[in-house]
Order: sequence, then structure tokens, then C-alpha cells
Amino acid sequence: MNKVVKNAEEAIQGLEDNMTIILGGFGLCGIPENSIAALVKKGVKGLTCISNNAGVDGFGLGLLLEKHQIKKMISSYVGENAEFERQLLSGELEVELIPQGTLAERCRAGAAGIPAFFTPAGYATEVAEGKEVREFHGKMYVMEHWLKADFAIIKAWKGDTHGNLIFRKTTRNFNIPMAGAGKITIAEVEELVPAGELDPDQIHTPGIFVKRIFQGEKFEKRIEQRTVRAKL
Amino acid sequence: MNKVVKNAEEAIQGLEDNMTIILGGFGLCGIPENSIAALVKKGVKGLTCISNNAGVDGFGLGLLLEKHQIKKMISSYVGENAEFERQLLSGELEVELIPQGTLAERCRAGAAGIPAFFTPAGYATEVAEGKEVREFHGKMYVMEHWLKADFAIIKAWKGDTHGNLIFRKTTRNFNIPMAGAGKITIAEVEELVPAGELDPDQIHTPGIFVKRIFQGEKFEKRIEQRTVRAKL
Amino acid sequence: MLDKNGIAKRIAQELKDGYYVNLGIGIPTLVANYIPEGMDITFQSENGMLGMGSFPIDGEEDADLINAGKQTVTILEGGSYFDSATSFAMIRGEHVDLTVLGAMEVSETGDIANWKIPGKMVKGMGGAMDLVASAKNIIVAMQHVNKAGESKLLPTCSLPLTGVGCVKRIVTELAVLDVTENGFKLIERAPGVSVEEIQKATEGKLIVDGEIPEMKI
Amino acid sequence: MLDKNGIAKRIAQELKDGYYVNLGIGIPTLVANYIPEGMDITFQSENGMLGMGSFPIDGEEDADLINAGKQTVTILEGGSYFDSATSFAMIRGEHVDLTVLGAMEVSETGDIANWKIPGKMVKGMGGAMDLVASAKNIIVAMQHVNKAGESKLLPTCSLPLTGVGCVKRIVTELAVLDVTENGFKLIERAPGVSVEEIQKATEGKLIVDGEIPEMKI
Repeated sequence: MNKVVKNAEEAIQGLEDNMTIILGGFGLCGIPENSIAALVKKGVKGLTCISNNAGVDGFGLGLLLEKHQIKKMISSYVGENAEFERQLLSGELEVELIPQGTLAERCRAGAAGIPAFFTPAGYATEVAEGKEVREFHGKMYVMEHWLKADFAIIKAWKGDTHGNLIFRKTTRNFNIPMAGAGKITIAEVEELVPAGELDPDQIHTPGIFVKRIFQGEKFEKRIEQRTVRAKL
Repeated sequence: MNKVVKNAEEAIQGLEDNMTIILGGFGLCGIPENSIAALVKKGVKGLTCISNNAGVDGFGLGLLLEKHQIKKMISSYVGENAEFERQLLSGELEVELIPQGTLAERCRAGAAGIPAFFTPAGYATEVAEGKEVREFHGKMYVMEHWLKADFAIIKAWKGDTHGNLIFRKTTRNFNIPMAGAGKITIAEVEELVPAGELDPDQIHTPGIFVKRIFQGEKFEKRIEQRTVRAKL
Repeated sequence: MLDKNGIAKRIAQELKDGYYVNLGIGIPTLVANYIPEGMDITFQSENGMLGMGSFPIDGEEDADLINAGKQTVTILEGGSYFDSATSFAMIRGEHVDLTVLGAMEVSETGDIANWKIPGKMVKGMGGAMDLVASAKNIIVAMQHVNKAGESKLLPTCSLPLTGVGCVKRIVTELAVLDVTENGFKLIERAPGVSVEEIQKATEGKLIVDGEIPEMKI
Repeated sequence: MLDKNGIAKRIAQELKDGYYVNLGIGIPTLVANYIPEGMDITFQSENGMLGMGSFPIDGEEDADLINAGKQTVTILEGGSYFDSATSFAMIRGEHVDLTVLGAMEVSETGDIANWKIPGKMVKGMGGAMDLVASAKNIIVAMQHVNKAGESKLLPTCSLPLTGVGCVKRIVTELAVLDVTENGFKLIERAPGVSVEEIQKATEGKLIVDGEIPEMKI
């Protein structure tokens, strides 16, 4: 049951041009930095990236955007990213916007084998255009489909050799629902320990959802909005 | 945000005859013993109980069955329970059987505001009779609806005054997806601590899903199948 | 007439003890500064936290602990972390008691538009569509008119919608209004603002029923 | 002819290193006793555990730690606990590699009946319908004929179905058979069992293609 690979390069083996990949994180919080760096290095192109956000100039998915490796982004909020905006306006980049809760649930559905479900989000908006809508208990809902990908790439705090994962603070975000939504799910962790060291009661993502795991070389953990108060 | 009630009697205030209640546990593992005892004592009748199992003679939901307080059981497996069988065959008790995964997901859907979803379980069986079926990606699925109830009653290991819960070993079972599927969700815990004592990274069920919480007087934790091996 | 803090103060009066509240970016965020004394309010941040506290002390910020606005924050006692699917289970499942968010336009039937302006770069709806479609109670905090002086309270929204028939109450620099079956019902005037001024700034149908009290801020 | 342990042993040959496996009650449970040396297999119990181990040492049993058969068990290193919704996400999402379960009847098109006998007290399907509808690979472990001597491998099932077109392989005391487009394909004979005996015990269409090897147990 040893799922450990040497590094990010080995983890993304088989990830080729024009594939669809799901990436965890919210903003720059809990993103798979090492795998993104490896994707940049590998130079795969024409990627469809499903990720809540699109990084910033110079970090996160912004690095893949700069190298024109992304063909299409599927996100809920693409934020402030000058290069993203430029590519979008020039038509180089395709974007599909999805309500955040729908995005999370569609990924969970992909991992959980639920091909479709109903949510009220986006009813009577352009998000529902072309989609089946239906009334339940007097309220209108939109039918949404699962999201699956060739690879799902997530980031956790601690992991073990069986692929079990533990997250820290608000880094769980999309990393948990996305685990298992890829044919191959890669987890990069800050600390990799032998199986048996993690308390089975405290594991957030059971190893069955993870196919490859590695300890990231370094984590920059950039902060997008550093907001602080003065020490009294 | 103090959700603490004195005891099981206070927790089930407002739970009246003919209501629908959702109860956590798998077999006799992780069942809300104290709340069940309070329901017996209160003598509410005509209950529809949604619970994976139906207890055994003399324990768990078996206690409510003995007192003829249950009108209908919605379960995946009703097990070995002589009184249950007697009431079912005599027509006193109504039973609806649901595949276990569908039951879990329908409760989660109730808590999560998803009125319907598709699952392959039960397709082309009597479980799918009268239900909408649909093909997705070449496979047939059945549309299933959320389950909600007047009360959801669950059992956890530790809880805090805000209703945050932590479970031990295999007691998570239906207790987690059922949290929030009742208009009022009651949690009984073995140990109740002040808010702030539980590590926010280790909370399994956030307090928002729980309306009332109390420390159970005692937990018998009966074992249904004691299987052991000899010490070498 | 209220400033942004005044709007936030007035909205804070809508809080009830024990509420779980989701605050949007902008004026809504300020509501957290005006929780009435002794009231227990828990803030949910849709990226995965209950019990969101203030910004961290300088030097103690943690990249692993941010809010939905991507700002470094802290967590209060009794708080918890969870994933995005669970977070929107809370929202969609109507476990969050109140959502406060900004808007570009609100219609007299409670439709809201706040995510997209045709012809301009669209950043995305984030969690707004889920929040407005699911919240038990939605209060919009916004300016009554836009920068061009045009009313943002309209018969129908002209911008792409975020949600339909969902807004319950609107608090602006001029007034508190409820969305009713018959249109915007004027509930309170801001200090020093006349019904006529509010009428002038409201393009949608305004219902003025009897004497309209002035807000108590 | 195999006994129950023989059937379990033969099924254990289907295991592959790294497999996640869900074993049903009865003969399937015995498969855990015959994991090939050096092979890493993780057992999933649908009540919420990965890494299910053996029964506990007498006196160390824990009411909070049971398997789907409600038996007290242990957990192995690298195991984890989870809730029922997550458990069936693993099953429905096809993350479990192999499901082994018993059956009352299997049809030549891979339908399975194993939960209900009309006129008899019905206990329920438990997780069986989810498992058969979702598993990537399903092996049925059962006796070839029932107590009345009637074949359990039929053209169509007579009992209420648990799932349709899902069984891939059947291991009985007489044979290993695959469900194919054309019927039950005989793969192996149990030691000392002839093709004729298998044919006699199989009411559904049996395909005998060339020489049928004897099992190596």
C-alpha cells in the first residue's frame, strides 16, 4: 500500500498535454505548490484546470498561466491577476465560472460516484442556462453534474505512506472534496510519515482517495492579503 | 452560543407523537442511548424512525419497539430482533428498506440542502420502483430524495458547549451525515467540555449542525457480536 | 444620511443572540465591529471556518488561516475548520442564520445582481450565488444610488442576476427597506433623510405606509 | 469439490497487491485468512473503517470498534475511521477495487439476488445494493446449488434482485465461472470435479471452451 513517489516530477508522470486537472486550494491557501512548479517545468500545454481560483501573477496557477499552459479555467472566482485578464480578453484563455458551493459539491460528487444532484445556486441566472431545472418542495433547483479529471492534485499538512491526510486550519477547503475526483489523485504534504503514525481518528482524508503522495521540497505559502492588527 | 441542555429529557422537549426522527448509530455502536431512554420514559407514540438498524430485543431502538412507540422504521437492515419481526408480521409496524449508502447520502443531502441526487444503488430492483431513473455516461442511476426529520438525535464521544463534536473509532457512522438533517439536532456525548477545549482541526462535526447538546448520564455500549481471539 | 459604518451599525441591530452569520466583502465586513454587547454571534467564512475572529497581531499571521476574502484572520474559542463541501452544506442546508452582502442592483421582487457587469472583466461569483439561493435571511448592504446617481433599487435588475426573489431587507445610506409582495416597503429613514429623498432615489415601487420612523443608531 | 475455506482460498488468488477490498458476510469473510504472502491488501468495512484487522484479543474488545457484521474487530497501522456517507463515497466512487459477497442466485447476465425471499422475514439489503451497483469488480462466493439441490446459476434470477449485470466472476465449490456476454464461461474446475458435474449443476447457459483446467489451490 506504499503510495510514496520521490518528488513532484514523479507524481505528475502521465500528466500530458490537453488533460483536465483538478487542483485544490482557496486563493493561495493550501495549494499544491510543488506540483504546480513541476507542471511548469514539464511544460505540459492545453490544460483544463478546475480550481476555485486562478492564482496571482507570479504564484500558484499564475505560473502556469504565464507560460500559456492553460487552455481553460473552471473556477468560481479568478481574482486579481493581470496576466489572466490579458489572456482572457485576447481570447487565448477560456473561462467557465461556477458558483463556489456548486464547484465544491460537483467535485465531491465526482469522487463519490454521484453523477448529478440538485442545488438552488444559480437558478434563473446565466449559470442555469441550458441546464435542467426542477421544483422540489416549492423551491427551484438546478441540476448539476459531477466533475472528474485525469488528475486531481491536492495539498495537505501531514500524510502517511498509505495516502492518509491531515490538514491544518483553513487549508482543507477544496483539497478534501477534490480527493478522489481524479483518475489519479496526487497529494503533496509538508510532512510525510510512516503508516501508523497518524491517529486514525484524526485523519481527514482516508488514503483510499489518494494514489500518489510525496513530501514537497519547500512550501513558500505566500499570503495574498496580509491583514494584521497592532500589538497592544 | 451555549447549546447545553441539562439532560436527555430536556433535549427531547418538543418531540411529540407522530413525529419523524432520525437516529444515529450502526448496530448498537454509537447510538444515542440516553435519548432513547428518555423517549421511552416520555412515551411518545406513532414515531417514524429513520435509523440504519432497529436495535435488538431489550436495547437500542428495541426499547421503543417493545413499548409500541414506533409506527414506521426506515432502515437498511433490521437485523435479528424477535419483537420487531412479530410486529412486522402482525402488521403493527411498517418498514421501509433503503440501501445503506443511499440512506447515508439521503441524510447528508437533507443536512446539506440537496433535495435530490442520483445513485446507481437499487437500479432495476424493487427499491427503484416508482422512482425516476436516468442514464449518465452509459450507466443507469436512480433519483433519490433528501431525508429530513423533526429531530435528528446523534451520539458523539466528546462535545463542547457550542455543539462541536468529536467521535471515537467506528462510532462516526450515520451520526455525522445525520447531523443537521433534523429541524432540531440533538447530540448526546460522553464528555462535555467548555468551548475552546477541542482542537478546531480535530472537530468532526461543527457545532452549527447541532442545536442541543448534553452529557449522557451513562453509556452501556452493549456489544452485539463479541468476537475475540485468544491471547497467545 | 449614513456612512459605511453607519450602514454596518444599523445592520448589526438585525443580529440575534446565537446567530451564525456570513458576511460578504465590503460594507458587510464592518458589521462584525458592531455586535451588540453580550450577544453571541458566530461568523462563518465559506472557505472553511466557523468562529472567525479579528485580524492577527502583526507577526502572528498564518498563511494557513485566511477568510473568504483571502485575508489573514484568527479563530475564536469554539470555532472549527472544515472543507468547502461541508461549508456549503451549512449554507445550502440553511444552517447559517443570516447572510449580509453587497449588491449592484436589487429589484422590487428581491432579485439581486452583484457579480457581473457586461463588457467588464468578470472575476466570478465566488460563493455569492450559493449564499443568496440558500440563506434563510438575506440583508443587502449597499449605497442607494450608484456613482452615476442612478437608483440601485429597481423594478427589475438590468445586470445579470446573482439570484432571484431572495433579498429580504436592504440597508442603504438613506433607508431600511423590506422586499414585500408589493414592492420595497420603507421601514426606516436614515437620520435627517426625508421620505421624499428616499422616493427620489428609489426607481422600483416604494411603499410608504404611515409615519416612517428615523433609525436609532 | 471445495469446502468454504477452499472457496475463500481460491478467491484470495484474485487479490492484487495494493487492493482495497470489501468482504461480505459468510464465506467472503474467510478470504481475509488467505492473503498471499507479502501482498498488501486493505479491507474496507462499510460502517466506517479502512484497514480492518483481526478480532481483538479477549478482553480488549471495544464496543466503539466494530465491522459491518457488528463484530468487534481491530484496526491495522495505516487504517482510518470515517462516516457512512464517506464510506459509500468510496464504494460508489469506485475507489474500492474488489467486492466479494455471497448470493442466493446469479443470472447468466450477471444479475444477483441475495437479499430477499418472498414470504420470509426480510432483514434488509444493508450495503449490498450499493456495493453491487458500484464495485469495479464483483466476485460472488457461493454454493453452486441450494439446499434443495437446485442450481443457483440461472438464466434469470427468480428472487428479487439486488443488482443487475454486475457480477463479473463466481467461485463455487465446483468451479470458477465468468459472466460473459454469452453466459457463464467456465474458467476452472474444482479439484476432482468434472465438466459434466458442473454442467449438471448449472441451469444458466454454460460456455465450455476447450480444455478446462483444474484449480490450483
